[in-house]
Amino acid sequence: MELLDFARGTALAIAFAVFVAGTLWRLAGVLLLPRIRDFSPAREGAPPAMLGAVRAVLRRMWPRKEFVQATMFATINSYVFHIGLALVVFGLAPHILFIRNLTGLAWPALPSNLVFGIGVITLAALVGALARRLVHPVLRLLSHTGDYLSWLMTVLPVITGLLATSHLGARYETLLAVHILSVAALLVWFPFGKLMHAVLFAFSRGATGMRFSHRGVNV
Amino acid sequence: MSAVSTARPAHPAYDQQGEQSDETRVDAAMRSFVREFGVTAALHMESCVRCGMCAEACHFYVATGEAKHTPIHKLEPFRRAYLREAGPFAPLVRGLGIVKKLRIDELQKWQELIYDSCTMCGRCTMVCPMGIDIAELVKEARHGMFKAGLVPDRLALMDRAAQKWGSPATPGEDLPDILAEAAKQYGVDIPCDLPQADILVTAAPAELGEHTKALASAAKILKRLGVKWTMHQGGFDASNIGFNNGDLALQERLTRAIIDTALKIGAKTVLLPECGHAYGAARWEAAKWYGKALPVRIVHMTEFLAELIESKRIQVKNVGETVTFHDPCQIVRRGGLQAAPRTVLAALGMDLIEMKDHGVTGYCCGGGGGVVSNVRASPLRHKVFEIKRQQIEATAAKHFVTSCGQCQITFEQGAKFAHWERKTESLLELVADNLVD
Amino acid sequence: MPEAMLLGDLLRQMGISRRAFLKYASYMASLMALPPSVAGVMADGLAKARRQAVIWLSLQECTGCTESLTRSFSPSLEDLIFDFISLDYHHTLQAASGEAAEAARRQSMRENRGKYLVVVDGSVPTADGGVYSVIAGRTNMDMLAETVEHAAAVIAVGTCASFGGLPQADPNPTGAVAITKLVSGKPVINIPGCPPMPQAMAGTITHFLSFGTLPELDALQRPRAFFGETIHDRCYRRSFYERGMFAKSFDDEGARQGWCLYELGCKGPVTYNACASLKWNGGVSFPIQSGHGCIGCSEPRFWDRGGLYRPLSAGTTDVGKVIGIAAAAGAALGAGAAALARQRRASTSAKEA
Amino acid sequence: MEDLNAGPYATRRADAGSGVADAVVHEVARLLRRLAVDPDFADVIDLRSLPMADADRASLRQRLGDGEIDAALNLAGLTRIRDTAYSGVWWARHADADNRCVLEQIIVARVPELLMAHLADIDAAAVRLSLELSRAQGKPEHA
Repeated sequence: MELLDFARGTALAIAFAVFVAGTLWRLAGVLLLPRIRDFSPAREGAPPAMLGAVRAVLRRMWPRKEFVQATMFATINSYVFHIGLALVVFGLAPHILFIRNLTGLAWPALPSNLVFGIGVITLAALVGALARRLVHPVLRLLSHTGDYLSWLMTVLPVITGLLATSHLGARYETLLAVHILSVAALLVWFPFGKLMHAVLFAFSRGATGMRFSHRGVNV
Repeated sequence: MSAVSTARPAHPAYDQQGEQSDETRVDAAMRSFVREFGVTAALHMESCVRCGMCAEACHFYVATGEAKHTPIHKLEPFRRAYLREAGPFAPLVRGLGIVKKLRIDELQKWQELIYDSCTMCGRCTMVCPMGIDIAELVKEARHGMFKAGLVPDRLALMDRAAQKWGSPATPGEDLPDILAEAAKQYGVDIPCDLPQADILVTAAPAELGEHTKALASAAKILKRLGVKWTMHQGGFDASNIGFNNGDLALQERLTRAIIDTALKIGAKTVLLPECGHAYGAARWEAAKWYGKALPVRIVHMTEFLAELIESKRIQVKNVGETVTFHDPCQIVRRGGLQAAPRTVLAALGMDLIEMKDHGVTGYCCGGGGGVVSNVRASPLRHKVFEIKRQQIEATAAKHFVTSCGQCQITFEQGAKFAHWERKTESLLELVADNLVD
Repeated sequence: MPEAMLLGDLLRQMGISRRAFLKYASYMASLMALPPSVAGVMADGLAKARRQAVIWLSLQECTGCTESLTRSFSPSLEDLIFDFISLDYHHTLQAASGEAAEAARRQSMRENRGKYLVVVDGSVPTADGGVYSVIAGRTNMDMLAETVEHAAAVIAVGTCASFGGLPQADPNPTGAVAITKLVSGKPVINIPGCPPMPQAMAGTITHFLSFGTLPELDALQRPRAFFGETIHDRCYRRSFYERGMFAKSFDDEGARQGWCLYELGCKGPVTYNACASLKWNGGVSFPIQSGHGCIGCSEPRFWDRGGLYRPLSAGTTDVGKVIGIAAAAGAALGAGAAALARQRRASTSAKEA
Repeated sequence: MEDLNAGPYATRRADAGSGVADAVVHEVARLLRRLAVDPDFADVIDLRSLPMADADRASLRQRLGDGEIDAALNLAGLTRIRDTAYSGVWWARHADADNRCVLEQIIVARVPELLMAHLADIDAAAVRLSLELSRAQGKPEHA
């Protein structure tokens, strides 16, 4: 029981502190770098920069039709586990309670068994993603320890969560504690690895969106 | 294949200039790569999730299947340089040695990836789910490579020539003679060095060599307009080799030459020739050197022709036959002029059959960004050219037109190598040859 | 004093036949999930045992444990336990008081040296030399030490004695500690619960009397027969938990339908006790059945686990404050890093110019 | 006659029987066959630990039926032992002083142990009776 108390208490507090501090540190550290202005005249009829940015953020949610075929597996599989993770995290009743306790917001939950099913699919997709990263020559060349650690930090909460829900493998308080600790590990690692793309993706796409809407290109 | 300039153990081909020590080269590369690191470049360096999708868009990977051509991989050493020099955790990463320092052998090995197998065409930028503008980062990586004196010899040679003459192949002094000869050959007046004019016309290096017909075509159209224009020894080569090589000093000097000349002669417009990187260097980056909006309008030949036709200031005959168009990357994908050439071709009454991949996601000709000039990269370029050749063949169009001199050279060389009977026509010359009298 | 009579003979004089022993033993065996055939052996063991001297120390406690066991409002089968033991010392139940009570305690300890059972309820205050709970001028710590010295075994009854309970709740002014913290070299059985289940107390003592051994204990020295499974494992509302049907308030539609009380802070999943199977007040009900979540009273520090109505999946610290400070620190570090990068940038350009 | 079917731990859900009754009857049949070949055989099925819904208990009770004996034992609360329609199979319901059922058993034996007088009780009774006789006839007691 001590482990569960530690997990629900100190561990989460430290994890949130590191998560928030790290994320803002990295975000501020990037956004406060010098902003190189573009003095060239914009393309005639080009939308305002911010609109160009927002459009790019939304448009780049799905690959352009020319690339759908070539990136089919990566796109579909990634969306399976991204949407899966979202449904599990925001759909399971205990998770909603965790969020309510943190923020005061709450909403109706999905049936727990359904969420369990989604969790299993998410786990499968994540394993699929790792398999591809280990097999595909391009991904093997690109990947470094950070990528595999980010994968591990994402998959552990899913595994421990499924085990905790099915009360398998140990006493429940241990399973729940391990699950919470794995989430704490995810939060601590988040700002320092590529999980940060969950925050940076909008700024990154936006910057390119601005650069090219200035030139009259729908990037 | 160019011989390796200095004695090196059996290493993949790379060239080296200057007598800097390895450490100073690495330091120069790292610092100058990071020197003008803005928010956008930093955001892009921070956002890669190593998903590998950019490879699927890159013609070098698609043609060869080799993983090393993955666009984001071309930035690997520079990613480390960024993390150590400008990243938010730079002090930590440097202090704890989490990210290893750049090594000279890595930079040498990467020269081939940065120069030979990347045309900075930006097709990878169109697929990256994180919206990373990889082409721009490669250009900034070239700044570092240039400072480190690690540029392919052929490009370094052209760089030195441009520093001396203002153009890689033609000294400024020869401009009047070249123009005079072209004028005589094509029977059209090409003014040079007028003290005052409304439009300063600039050229691409090839147009000052064998392709002088382009100058004549431009002259014919401008004569029809009856505007006051001139070319000028002070600033005549717009293709800006510095932009391709990563030589920022030269890029600035060449750009200033053109803009200052325009201002000197009171020109309101600078007309860029049919050239891709000229558009990148002048249209989007000229103002950077002045730190404010420029009082002169910079327009590319393609959009100029479209404007003339739409405003009915020139009329063209109805050619009628089928045509397919190659979208030069810097003009369409990264320049935003997809509609202009199509307006012109429509006005010419030509039946446009688009290639499988066209417009902003069209494949690159494979020779841009200095690759066609970099002779050492020819074998790779020829292999990559096959993609474009097959797409053009598939349209079975009678005409094949594009609006960039570098692309034209690449297509001509590619056709020769592949024994392919396909003439590449210039949009400018097509218009000039079909002006209604 | 003549050799003490065997329980069987002693109780028969009071009109309790061996059949009653058998009924009691069958009931206890069933409670402790022992095979029915054990009842006979248990009954004979009880009959042959001598009346077990029990000294009940009530330290820093609320008498809830005694209330639960004696259950004065309705006699039950467990009450037979009082016929099997000789309760030589108990503040609330014994007639004697003052010096007479203490004399009775010391006499029983002398006579039954090495054989008597010490049952303790309430935690032991240790702050300021244990002055916060004193009996007959002696601190609980002294009395406990003296009493357990020659005891056969110690049974800590209730969460206070087992784990420190309410007195130990933060800030624990009296420095309350559990019995196991003070007693060593002596078998100690914890029967937590606030109050503990009467069947658990009676069952454990019966097991000790009839078999002469301690029942199987878990890591927290609790009899597995009663603390082997969680409330959640035996809860009749479990199917609603599986389907994710939770009551949102204590009298909404869900609550009336008897849905799971997870959202209202039920600690059933992490609490080991027999409430859901043996139920309270003679099998009438148990907290969840009467509509309130389990508060985890048989687990250590259940008072300090972040509120009884805070769901199990919610964090227990006030993260708001932490996030505020972290955000400021992060932003500052970021700004610092950016400034450092600008400065390095500037020095590069200066070097090149 | 209080309702024998009000088991001690009746669960609230009254959904249909869960099939436990069949299982128990099979077990009883097996034990009864054992008893048939071995008169000293005796075994007990504790119904409290089985997940029995009310419906299961009722159907079990109804299937075993009632026999000739209906014994009431006052042992710290009422215990009712009835034999069922199948001799050798007995149904025992133990209640406490408030008549709350604390234990229910199915006993398969020639006679439940509880009904048999215990040897120790018998010895004590014999001693007591002889004492009573001696008192009644005015003779001095002899050990």
